[in-house]
Amino acid sequence: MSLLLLIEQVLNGLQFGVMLFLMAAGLTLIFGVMGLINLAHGSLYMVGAFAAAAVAGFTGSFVLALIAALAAAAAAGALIELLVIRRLYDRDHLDQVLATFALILIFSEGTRYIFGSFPLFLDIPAALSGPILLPGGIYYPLYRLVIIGAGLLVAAGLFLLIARTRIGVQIRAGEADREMIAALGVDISKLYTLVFALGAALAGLAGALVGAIQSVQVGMGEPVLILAFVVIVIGGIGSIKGALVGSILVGLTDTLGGVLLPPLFATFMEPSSANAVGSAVASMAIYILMAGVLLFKPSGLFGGT
Amino acid sequence: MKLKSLIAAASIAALSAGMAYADAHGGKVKVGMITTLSGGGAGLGIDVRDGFMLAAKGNENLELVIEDDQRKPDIAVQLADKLIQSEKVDVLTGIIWSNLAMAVVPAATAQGKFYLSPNAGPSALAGKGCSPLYFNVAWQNDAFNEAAGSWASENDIKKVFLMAPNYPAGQDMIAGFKRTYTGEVVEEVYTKLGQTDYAAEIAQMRASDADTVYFFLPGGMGISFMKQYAGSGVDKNVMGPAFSFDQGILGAIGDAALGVKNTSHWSKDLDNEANVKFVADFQAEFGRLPSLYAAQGYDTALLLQSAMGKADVKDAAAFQAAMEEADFASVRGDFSFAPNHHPIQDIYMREVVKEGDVVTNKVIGVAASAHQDVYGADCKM
Amino acid sequence: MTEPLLKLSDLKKSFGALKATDDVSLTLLPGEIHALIGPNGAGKSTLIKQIAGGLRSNSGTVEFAGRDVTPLGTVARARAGLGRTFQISSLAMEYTVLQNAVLGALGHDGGVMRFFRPVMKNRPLVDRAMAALVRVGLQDQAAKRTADLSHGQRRLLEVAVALTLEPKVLLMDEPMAGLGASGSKRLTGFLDDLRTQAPILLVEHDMDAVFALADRISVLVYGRVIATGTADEIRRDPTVREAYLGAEDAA
Amino acid sequence: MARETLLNIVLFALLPVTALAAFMLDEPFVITLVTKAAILALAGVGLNIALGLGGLVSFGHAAFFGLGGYAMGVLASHAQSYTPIMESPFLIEGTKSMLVIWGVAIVTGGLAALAIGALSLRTTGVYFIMITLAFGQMLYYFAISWPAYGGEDGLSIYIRNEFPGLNTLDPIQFFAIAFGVLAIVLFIASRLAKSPFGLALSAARQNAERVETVGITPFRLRLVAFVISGAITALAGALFADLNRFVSPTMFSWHTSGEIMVFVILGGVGRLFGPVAGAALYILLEHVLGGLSDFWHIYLGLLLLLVVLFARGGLIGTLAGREVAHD
Repeated sequence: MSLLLLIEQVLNGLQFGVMLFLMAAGLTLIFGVMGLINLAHGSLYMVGAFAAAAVAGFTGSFVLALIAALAAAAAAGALIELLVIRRLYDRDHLDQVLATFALILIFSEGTRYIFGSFPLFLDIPAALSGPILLPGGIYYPLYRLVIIGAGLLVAAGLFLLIARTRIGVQIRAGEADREMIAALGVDISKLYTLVFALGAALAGLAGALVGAIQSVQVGMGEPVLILAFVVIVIGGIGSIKGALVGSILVGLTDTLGGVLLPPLFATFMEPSSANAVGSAVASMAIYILMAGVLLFKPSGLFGGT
Repeated sequence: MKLKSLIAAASIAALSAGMAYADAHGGKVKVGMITTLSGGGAGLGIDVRDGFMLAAKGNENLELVIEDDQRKPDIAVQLADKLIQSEKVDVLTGIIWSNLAMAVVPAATAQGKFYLSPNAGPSALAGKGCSPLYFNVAWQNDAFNEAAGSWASENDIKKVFLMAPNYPAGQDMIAGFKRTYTGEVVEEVYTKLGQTDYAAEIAQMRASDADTVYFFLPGGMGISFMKQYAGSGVDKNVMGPAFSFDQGILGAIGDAALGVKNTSHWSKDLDNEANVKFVADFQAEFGRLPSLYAAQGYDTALLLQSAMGKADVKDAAAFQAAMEEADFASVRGDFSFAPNHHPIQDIYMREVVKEGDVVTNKVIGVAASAHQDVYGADCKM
Repeated sequence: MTEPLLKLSDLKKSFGALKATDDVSLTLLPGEIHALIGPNGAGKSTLIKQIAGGLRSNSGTVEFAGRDVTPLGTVARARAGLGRTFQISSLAMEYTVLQNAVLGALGHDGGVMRFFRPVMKNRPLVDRAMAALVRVGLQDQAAKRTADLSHGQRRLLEVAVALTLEPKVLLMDEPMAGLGASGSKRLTGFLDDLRTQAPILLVEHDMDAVFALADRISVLVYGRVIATGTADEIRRDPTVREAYLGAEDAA
Repeated sequence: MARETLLNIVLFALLPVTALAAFMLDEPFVITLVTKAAILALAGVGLNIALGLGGLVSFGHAAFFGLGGYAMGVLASHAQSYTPIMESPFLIEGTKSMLVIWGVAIVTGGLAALAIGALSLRTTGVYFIMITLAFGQMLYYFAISWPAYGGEDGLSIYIRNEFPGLNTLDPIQFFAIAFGVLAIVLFIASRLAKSPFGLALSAARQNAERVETVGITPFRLRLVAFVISGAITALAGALFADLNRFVSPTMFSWHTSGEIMVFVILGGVGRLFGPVAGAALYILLEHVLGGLSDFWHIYLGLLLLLVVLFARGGLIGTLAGREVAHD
């Protein structure tokens, strides 16, 4: 394999990782502040993608579609926080898993009820389509570079938000000690709704950005959700930094594993079965990575003790 | 628009419920349809159902019970048990997916029920596992790919890059293509089932010296790949079996699919009387363009009704003989059954074009005429 | 001279910059009650955890019955005969009082990997558990859910569970807390008898009890033992008076 | 206590009574449904040992369910095609005997649970939930992409496996087998809960520090519980495969793990008969709601949400009131 191709694959892994970060950041934030496992996070991703597709269909504007995705996902997030999620903060993880599993069922079938069973159309804007030539002679899709840029921007924004703003102070206080934050006179339920909506908006943004290059369909959030969980478990639940590192790790492992493992197996097996075995191992690679990390660091790379 | 079509579907469903509970059953045929109506992939099942009901509309001798398998094999098996044991149906049909068919068909035929496949044609059921009671009205899994392979060989396509998900149907499809293709296979890539991002594979395509990419990626996987491929600037030709370029899917891919060649046994622009009527009726009834699944559902009902006119379903041998005649006007043109009860039919090459605002398929030639699968030799019945 | 049953040598534990345990050495002799006193935050509970095995020391050793148990965890130290009661009751709250005591007897027995015979029908176990409850006076509460006990009763149950282990040494972290005057008095009398069975390292705030019971007293301030001696010696020790008891006297 | 016992008896009797009634009325499909409920209840009973007794929220029990299924699939498919599973170093043949298949399923499930548990139990809380999920997913992808036993297509077994003295293809007789297994396992589970092991395991869930202090290692208790739990769920998987005469990777999917968990929760966590109530209710809902609407998952979701939010203790908890301490 040529070096150029390898670099391109690393870029692909990076882009996949950045997209995962948008999902994982919200999940980990919600867990860090409220101690909640939210399986329905993938549904918010789907809501974002469908809202974007619907608005893009009406207006033809990708920018409006993105705004709609953010708004719809944040609204959906705030709504379920108010109706359901806030009753779960004091419950054990089992109840949280089940209640949010129930929300997945409701969201998925509800979306199918509204939008039908066929995938929706959402395309990238003409200005961002096509490849550009990177230094070194790599042609790379512009839109994917934009995703990498947008993701890193969001990451930077999140770090600033948490390090520099009043809300950030409250979030950090909430992570450290939930009783303390109430003592600080912060309206805790408002803060929770806000954080939840923020996490939901990030998921919605990811759904819209990715929906443009993938398929906008019911159930699209579930594979991503599982990957996002793998990410935050690897990174350490509650840690934004862990989510970033974990996303990049998972993105690279998944992409490079799929590319490199089959030829690797071919060096000592006959080609046809090497391909099958290599692909099989590649599809398990990130789970093997996660199990490996947890064996050595049972609370993830950046998790507390 | 989507909402409207849904309401139409709902009203048809209500109609079918009425049909299901129509009284007596003597001399009539009771059909159990197991198909995917909820969850992922429901679009395909809905089309098969709608196509079938369109062709069966008004036939009071045909009683239809519809069940939703949720695309889960275990549910499908239980529904088959229910339809056979409780509803006492004579004929089963409707299954979309190969793996569900493998779960249901052998057991159903073992219990003496006819099964008509409106989609899915796993090789096991065409060869060693064939049955006198099993009729495939769609295609054997390899058919479109074998046709594509010979078309590619004849049309000066020298180097191909092959891609499919890593599961049996995917491996079958690629094997089918390679069976008839005489050029060079540059690379063969198997992706994860359900994969949504193909950046890595597209990079490999860019780096390879293939002139054509041939892929099989059903459902959302194909949509994702085509959108990403179009944005990548890789300008190799793209080919595939029809499943990734069906009407329901083209709407989601949009212009990115334009120019793609795909093989199919049916296209909505096929110029035969039956097809013109079918396309017009379907649009009038449901307000959307029919898909190839709808066409298969429609043909399935036509075949069944042709046999009902000739024999009583209680007389299995006579009914089987009547079915083997395939005496109906298929929307695909000429249609007959090979000895293994799989179709002998023309496979067309289509190209994705834009008609006005609608992205759709147009037939550009015949890829394989009177195509028949290779597994029939193993079928002893 | 008798060998100490429990011997701590130069134990250290720090959390970041905070030295919670700073070079602590002390011994527990057969038949004695050795009280550990000190102001809040002096590191008494941390030290108890280090002795019981729940918290690893940075350095130093813990010897128990002549054997170095420093590398062992809680379970192994418990099995070696180190009984313990907690400052904040640590019991299986859904269980009955008797079940908690049976759990202790079961732990002592070691037959936990038995899967079929109902444990509450195992006469010898239940009898031993009941005997322990009788000794602390909880026999009438045996069928009550532990969650429904008062705080004082839970402290007694802790002691009873520790007794079912037939320990060689008892570590008790504030057993008197929440008992009330009469309860304390009763428990004081009970511990007085208990010392012949197993010596006790007693952390306690109730100074009446400490001075009534302790053969020796160690005073812990900021993680260091500033004095060890008999009750009289400690009372008279000027550093102790200054650092700690002064406040008590004034009160 | 008496109320829950009474309820349990009624619930337990409900299965055979429904099956017999269906037999009299010649409704074989209803028997099949009741059989399915009994088998899924069995899977739930398995999970409940880890979840209810041990407090181990395993989101990966589909792994064991699927392994049990594939134990049946692999053995029976080899017997069906008269090809040995392996010839060297020694010959292993396929089999159509249910009893042998069950044995293999139990051992396979138990060994897998030993390996997965030994690794996963090093973590706690959310990490445990997620690492068990990861192991389930690993097996899922493995099953899909491993071509030898059908991959995504799964394996069809045309004739149900054999049980001495019974015709397993007759729905009512197969129900009797499934119900018999469920009854035996329920009995074992009830003894287990009251055994020394059960006492210590449940104590470790309530307060691990307490258990350590009396000289018992919680890790070992949990690992053994996980192994027993996995073995029972694998047994259920083998029966489920026999019910359908079919196995596929779907049995490994995380939805399956979620569903088994739903049975346990719907019925009541930690209640002996909780999974029985939960599985029966689930099957009932699937067929009542599924008949009413293509979108029945919405109603299932709403119901589940209501149970989690307002009816803690599940169906049995709601009907029987607060759990009384085991005596």
